[in-house]
Amino acid sequence: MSEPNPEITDALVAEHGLNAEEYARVLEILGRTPNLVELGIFSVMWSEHCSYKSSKKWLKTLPTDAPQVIQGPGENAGVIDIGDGQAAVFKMESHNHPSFIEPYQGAATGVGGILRDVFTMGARPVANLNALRFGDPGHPKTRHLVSGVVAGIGGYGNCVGVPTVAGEVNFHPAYNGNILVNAMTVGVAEADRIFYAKAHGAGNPVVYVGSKTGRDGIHGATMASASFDEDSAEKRPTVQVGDPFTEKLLIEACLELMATDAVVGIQDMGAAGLTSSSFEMASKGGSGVALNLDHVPVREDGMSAYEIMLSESQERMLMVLKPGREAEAKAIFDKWDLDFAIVGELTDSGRMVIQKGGEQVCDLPIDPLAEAAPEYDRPWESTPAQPDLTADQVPAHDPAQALQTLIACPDLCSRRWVWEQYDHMVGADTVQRPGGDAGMVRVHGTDKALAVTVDCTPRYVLADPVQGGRQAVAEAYRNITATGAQPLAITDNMNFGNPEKPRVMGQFVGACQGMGEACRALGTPVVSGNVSLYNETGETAILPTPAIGGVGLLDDLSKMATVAFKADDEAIVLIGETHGHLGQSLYLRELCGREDGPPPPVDLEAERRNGDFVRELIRGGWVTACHDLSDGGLLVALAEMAMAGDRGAAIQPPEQAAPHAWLFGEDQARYLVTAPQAGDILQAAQAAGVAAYALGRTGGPALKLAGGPSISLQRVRAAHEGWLPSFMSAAG
Amino acid sequence: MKARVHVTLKTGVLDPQGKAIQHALSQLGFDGVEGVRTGKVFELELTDTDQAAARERVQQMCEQLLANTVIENYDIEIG
Amino acid sequence: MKARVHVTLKTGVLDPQGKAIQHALSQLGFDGVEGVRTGKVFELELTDTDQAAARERVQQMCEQLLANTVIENYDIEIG
Amino acid sequence: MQAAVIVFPGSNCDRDIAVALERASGQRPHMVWHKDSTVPEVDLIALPGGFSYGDYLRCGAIAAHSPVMRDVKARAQKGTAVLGICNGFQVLIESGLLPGGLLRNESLKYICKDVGLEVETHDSIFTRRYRNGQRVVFPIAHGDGNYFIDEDGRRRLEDEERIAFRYCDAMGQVTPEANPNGSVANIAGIYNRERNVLGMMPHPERLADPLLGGRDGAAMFDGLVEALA
Ligand SMILES: Nc1ncnc2c1ncn2[C@@H]1O[C@H](COP(=O)(O)OP(=O)(O)O)[C@@H](O)[C@H]1O
Ligand SMILES: [Mg+2]
Repeated sequence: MSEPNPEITDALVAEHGLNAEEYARVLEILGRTPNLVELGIFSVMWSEHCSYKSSKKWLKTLPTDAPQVIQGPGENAGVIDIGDGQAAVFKMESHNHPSFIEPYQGAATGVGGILRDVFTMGARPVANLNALRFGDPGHPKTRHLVSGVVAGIGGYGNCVGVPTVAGEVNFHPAYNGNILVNAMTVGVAEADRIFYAKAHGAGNPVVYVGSKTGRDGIHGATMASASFDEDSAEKRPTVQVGDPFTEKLLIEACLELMATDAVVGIQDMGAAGLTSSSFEMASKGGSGVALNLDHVPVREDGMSAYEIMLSESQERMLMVLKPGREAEAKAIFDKWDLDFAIVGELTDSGRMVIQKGGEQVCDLPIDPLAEAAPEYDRPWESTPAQPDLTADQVPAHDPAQALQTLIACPDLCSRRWVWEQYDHMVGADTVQRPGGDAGMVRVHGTDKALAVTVDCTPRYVLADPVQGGRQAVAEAYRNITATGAQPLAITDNMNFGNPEKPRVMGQFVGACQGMGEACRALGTPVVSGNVSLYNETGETAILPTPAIGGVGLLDDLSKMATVAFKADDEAIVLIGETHGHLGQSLYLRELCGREDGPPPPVDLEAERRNGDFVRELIRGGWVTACHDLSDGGLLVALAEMAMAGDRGAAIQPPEQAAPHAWLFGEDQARYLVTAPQAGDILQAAQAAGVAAYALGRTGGPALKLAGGPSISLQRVRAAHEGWLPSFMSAAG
Repeated sequence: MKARVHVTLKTGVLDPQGKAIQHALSQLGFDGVEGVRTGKVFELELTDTDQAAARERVQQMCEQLLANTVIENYDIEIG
Repeated sequence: MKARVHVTLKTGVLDPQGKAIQHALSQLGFDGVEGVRTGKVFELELTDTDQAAARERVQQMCEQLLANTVIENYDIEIG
Repeated sequence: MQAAVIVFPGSNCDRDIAVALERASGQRPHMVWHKDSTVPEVDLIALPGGFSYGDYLRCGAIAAHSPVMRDVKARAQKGTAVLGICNGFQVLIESGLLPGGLLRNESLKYICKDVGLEVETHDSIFTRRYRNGQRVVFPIAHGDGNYFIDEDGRRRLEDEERIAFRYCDAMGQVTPEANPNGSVANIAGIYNRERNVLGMMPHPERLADPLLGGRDGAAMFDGLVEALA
């Protein structure tokens, strides 16, 4: 069958997402008109997704270096040193649009993709996380989306046997037409056995392993592919279906092969499949590549070169082997019943040359294509500052009533309904399950553990992108710190609207600035990340959502802290300064129906100082429980500790403070800790220049406010645990 | 009245379950099984008395609940 | 040759999925659905040329793998 | 005690059970590949949790036909101790070593959480370290753990004292509310007639280490070591 060869019209070029200027550059590089296969390759290589053309300029400003960094951005995942010759490998990635179209499969394949990014580097995945944003709970599609996304994440992660130990879930009408599904994987590898997506050595075989290639996910070019099968009445679904069983086999087979020294380079086939994997490997290694598509295992008859190169079928990997090692490698993949095919070899031509059916269907220069990838400095405008909001401008509600409302609101209620659908214990190393500050997995066979978290407060970012960017990093830092672990590095997932709008671009620029400042101040460089733009429907953009995935190390598991109150009659100490900042708080939104004011400012020096102090307390064995303060403020954090420990507390707010602001303000850089006595902690705090306040004592069946109401823990728990299950079981 | 609904994956959509079953059959020594596609069947017991109306209703059930029309086709038999 | 196999739960075996679907349908406002039973369907592509032999073979596949005859019934259509 | 852990494609608790067995016995179990035709001479054969063959078709159905299962069945019939946890239980059911069936959870959702179990029959090599009526906590993690057996079958299990565990509440009461998946009579684990084969949905190997939140599971492995040493 010969390759379809339509005329390359302006319409076809536009349909491939290339603008006139970009197409002119294509013509210049080639010195001729591309054929359809080549056009398809340019289209995906220069897509926003693969080229980061709108974001690159700003991503470059993020700090990526520190002594613990082994590999920063630019590879499949970031790598950091965790001591004893071991490394943690991690990254986060979005699958937003596919999850909106088909929530189960979209979310499932998102998990599959990020897992491959991590085990591609030679790491065994040890933890999954997920950051989810849905629309208004009252929106008719929300329930269906939540149900499908959660089932899909579980369906995939549970089957491959990687525990899902942490995440976040938010609801906001701005996500009605564009939900966010961000998945993160953390793996562990030997620090001197990391594999890179770099292919060199002319003559080395290029090998395809995993599932067969089908026509999944060939988008961007609907018209072009429709013309290939005029007899098909059915519109081809572009949805990719995941096969976690095959992924599990692929993990085991790849790790088994990587334990030998047969592999030169390896790369998963993610977005843009065979095209980007072969291109990236060759380009990073300064090689050329010759592929023969007749050897690619296919699932369907009559697939064209265009389809094979652009297919996004899941659970596939491309690797370059040392010459003569093919048989050894094949035996491993045979053992695991996976397809294994030699599909080409490296060359020294610097070109990508593709054959199919005896014809040459593509001949592209690799470096010019990679180097000439567009990079834009898009116009941007900064977000105007919100007018100040003081406590006396915000109505004071009864604290008991306010707590009851907040603890059951969609953004603060228990996520048990979500994480009980995830196997969060497989591997038998989960030392902190979901529901605390960070998930924690023991590094297998050792006494140390990784603390992992994902955080972002999009409403803060909308109100002030710089402060919001700082806050996301700071909250991840606090969640890790609260377990006793040392935060080491972050990954990010930048979810924004249309970057061609200066207002949206300004949010991106501001968030990068804030994140960069926080990463520098807190010593947590960015080692990997992902950008998802154009999350916009009609005129509605999502809230700017730079989700931060943080990883920290606890080097001695006997020094771990958890949020639960441990005993009655212990002192509760509040670390950090409380000003009662109500702007952009959940109190303001849930009780007053307002989303205004500036977000709480983030004092990065205080974050660092207080974080270091809290970690020292934990390491010194001074505290019995620890929890950071975030959404909902002090009383919410206190209630969470009380529920986890199944005992109440009696507290005494300072007399001069306005109770609603003091109890529900969202000031940053704060923690609650418990200890048999407050005295030593207060003294140590004073010595360290850290604000500390003896808040009260644990015990009893209720939360008692001095001179105020007593709030039954049982009622708080019922409200907290009740909202999500009852929302999900309601009709419609 | 009874209705029977078949829900099958659209052509081209990966059917990992079918793939696994095909493999297992060949391991059990059943040769010549060239493909396996899996699907679901729902048998509904309806109080309807009118065939055409019942079909109409079942079609709505398929669209709204029984099938995921993004990746699945359905087929209705009445009676 | 094609074979189609239906596998359904035996009467008396609880069908949690059928029950859930029935409930969901009534929540969606579809009245008069008195029962829902769910099952699986397998479409096999066979190289066989003889109908009777194919049926015989498919029956063995059902007994050995496709159905769990402790809790499920099966039914074979050839052609 | 020398143990063997069978590894099916898609098993994912194989390492977890091996760790728990080694901790109890001091001996590293043999990891036996499903394509092998024989299991080495051992005191205990463990079938681990996970998603053998992706849980496609029916959980455990394809794995039950693995080459190695012929030998596992023969050994079980000769009296070797066989423990199937979660997916391992599903494989034992599908291979006919234990009666009944495991259906989708009543909620149709996968569930991962700690549950209470009442030890109903402690007269076995697996449960000798527990007391009858004792309440223990193990995690469950499954989508298809809804145990089904007909009335006659259930009566037979009860008469022959073959019910190892039932789901119970915090007070140790076997109630419908304590049933996480819809299992007939809250059944969580059963023996064969000779009680050398135990299949159970909950995971004792996940709570055999205090750092993971409890040690109730360790008594099962310690008891096995004592009985099979
Ligand atoms: N989608 C999810 N998957 C797994 N765990 C989740 C998910 N969403 C929330 N959690 C867990 O629930 C707990 C509360 O989440 P959150 O309120 O976001 O915590 P924090 O305010 O400390 O960041 C955390 O332990 C978190 O890991
Ligand atoms: Mg926290």
